[in-house]
Amino acid sequence: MFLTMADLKQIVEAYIFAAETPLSLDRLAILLEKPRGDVRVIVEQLLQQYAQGESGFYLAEVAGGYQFRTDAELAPWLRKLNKERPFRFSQAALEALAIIAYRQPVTRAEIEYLRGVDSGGVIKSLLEKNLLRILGKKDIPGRPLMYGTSRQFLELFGLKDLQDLPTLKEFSALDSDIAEALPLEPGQEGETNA
Amino acid sequence: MFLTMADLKQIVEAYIFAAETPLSLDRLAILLEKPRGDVRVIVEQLLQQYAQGESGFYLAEVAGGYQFRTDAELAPWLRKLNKERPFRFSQAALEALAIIAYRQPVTRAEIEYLRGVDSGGVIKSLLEKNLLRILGKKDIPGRPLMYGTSRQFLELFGLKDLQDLPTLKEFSALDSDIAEALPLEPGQEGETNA
Amino acid sequence: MSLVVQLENFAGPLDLLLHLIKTNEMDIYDIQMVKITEQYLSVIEQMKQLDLDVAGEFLLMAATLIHIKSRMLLPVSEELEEEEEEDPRAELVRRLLEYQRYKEAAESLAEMPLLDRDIFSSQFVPQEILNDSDDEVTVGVYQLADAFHRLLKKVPVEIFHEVVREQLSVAEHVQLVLQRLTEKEGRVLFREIFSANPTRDELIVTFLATLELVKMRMVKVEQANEFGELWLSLAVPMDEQDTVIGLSEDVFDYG
Repeated sequence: MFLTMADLKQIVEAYIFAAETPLSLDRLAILLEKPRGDVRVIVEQLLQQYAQGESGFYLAEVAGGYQFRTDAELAPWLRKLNKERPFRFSQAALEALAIIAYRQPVTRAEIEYLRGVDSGGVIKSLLEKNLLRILGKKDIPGRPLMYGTSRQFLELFGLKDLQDLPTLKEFSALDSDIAEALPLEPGQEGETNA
Repeated sequence: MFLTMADLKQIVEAYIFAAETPLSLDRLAILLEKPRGDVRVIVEQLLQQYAQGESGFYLAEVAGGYQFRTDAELAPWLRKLNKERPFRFSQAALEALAIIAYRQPVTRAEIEYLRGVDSGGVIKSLLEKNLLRILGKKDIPGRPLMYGTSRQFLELFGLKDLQDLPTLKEFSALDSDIAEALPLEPGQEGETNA
Repeated sequence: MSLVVQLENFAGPLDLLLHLIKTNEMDIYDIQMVKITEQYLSVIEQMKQLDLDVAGEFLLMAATLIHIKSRMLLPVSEELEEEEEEDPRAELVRRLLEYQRYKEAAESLAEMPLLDRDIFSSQFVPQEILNDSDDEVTVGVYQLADAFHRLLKKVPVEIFHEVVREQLSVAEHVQLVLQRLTEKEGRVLFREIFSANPTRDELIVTFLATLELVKMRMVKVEQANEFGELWLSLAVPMDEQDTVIGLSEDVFDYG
């Protein structure tokens, strides 16, 4: 069967529309049995087309793929649809998530050192929500588990990739002598009597 | 807030797109807080717009409401979306895989003892997905096959080796309610440093 | 300044400390330890019923603050000998700054539009891809471990590991603190009641034990002047201590 560009575009659009999760170029190339470069051209066209549109949704680049999503500014209206209970995050969960997102791979001890509180429960609930991934074990005594964020985390927050995270504020005002005096040593909280 | 027709059209489009089920004119009128007649005009416009489009999906009138759907003729393509979703397992497959990963080498009878149900089918499908390896035959009457996990299993889960699997100790440390320790050791027995 | 602060409004001791520093309009690089420690202690004192799980970290921080405060009160000359000793507050400052950074990052995460709350993807699932995939779940290492864990809980397991949990008891530490006081003839510096290299749990439990003793009026806390060291002294004659020695754990509310 010979497929015109118009046909291909239509199929790509349908795939992206029907897929449950964002589709990557690689995945689209496999589905279409076409070179990745051809697929990229089509996707670029679609991106442009929806960027200028007055449509209620647009083609978003998320989690390394593409997905149609509603515009953020329509949120006040769409909330009225009262969909399945959305994620609700406690401050504790958001803090742990932020630390993991920015410092991955990171161990539980490191998270707890930074937060100053036990974080096992929070990590567990983030794992259960599929927002974290276990990235293996750290090569230090005790071989603790290392955590990172998952693809679902990117999807949930609408991020293209981890570079897409808002830039973390630097505390550049830090006195250089204090900064030097303070190597960050996670996991050694009992040091206060040193 | 004053809404232009373009605004309203955008909101209607987003509502129909985001709703789980087809939206009726009545429902849309309530959501928009506009007379049903006004909503009808907007929906008519959208119907026309998508009817002439070359898009991969269209606005369908179904079950007394409206819903965006993919074109029926694209069905053969869309079916391919089902295949190759590597990270998705049925509960049964997940259980069997978990037992094999943690208890290898393990026989079918042992898997079935832990699961309490026949597991021949699941084991077969895991073998077909190349996630398992046959590790030989157990030296007991009947000489049953012993299963373990494969290279692909490690790749799929992003593990360096089996030691990277969390032990039960680490696992339940996340949740102090289940502090009682059960042996959960990948590979060799008796390795938990309790 | 009177503080009406609820511990549960804070994600942890660092959060509470940041709050106190902000309300006092203090420079984070120049924390006034005496004032902050006093306010911090008065906040945790307001918590009549300390849930040990929640409060453990808050108490640990209290002990840390007191420790830093006392280190700052030591005569400077003594310190200078071992080359330029760093500011005792340095580690705390560093931790506060790091924590503040992630607290802000958490706040900006909270403001981002969320899928299925503010933003939606298409909910239409074509017939073609519905079929048998309904009961499938997305799986990672965690789900794998979780599945095995659940199975083990259902099935009678032959081997149980014996669990030796190191339980630090407050009652035991009450006695240890008393013992230390007795050894030192009834009077000891607050920072000396801790063992040489205390673990985090030890620090908390020792601190709790001291609070208990103060509450039971067994021990007095004294400070010669505003900038002086904290001293603990026995408030009862040594031969009356027996009444405490026999106390069992459940006398204390820490479960």
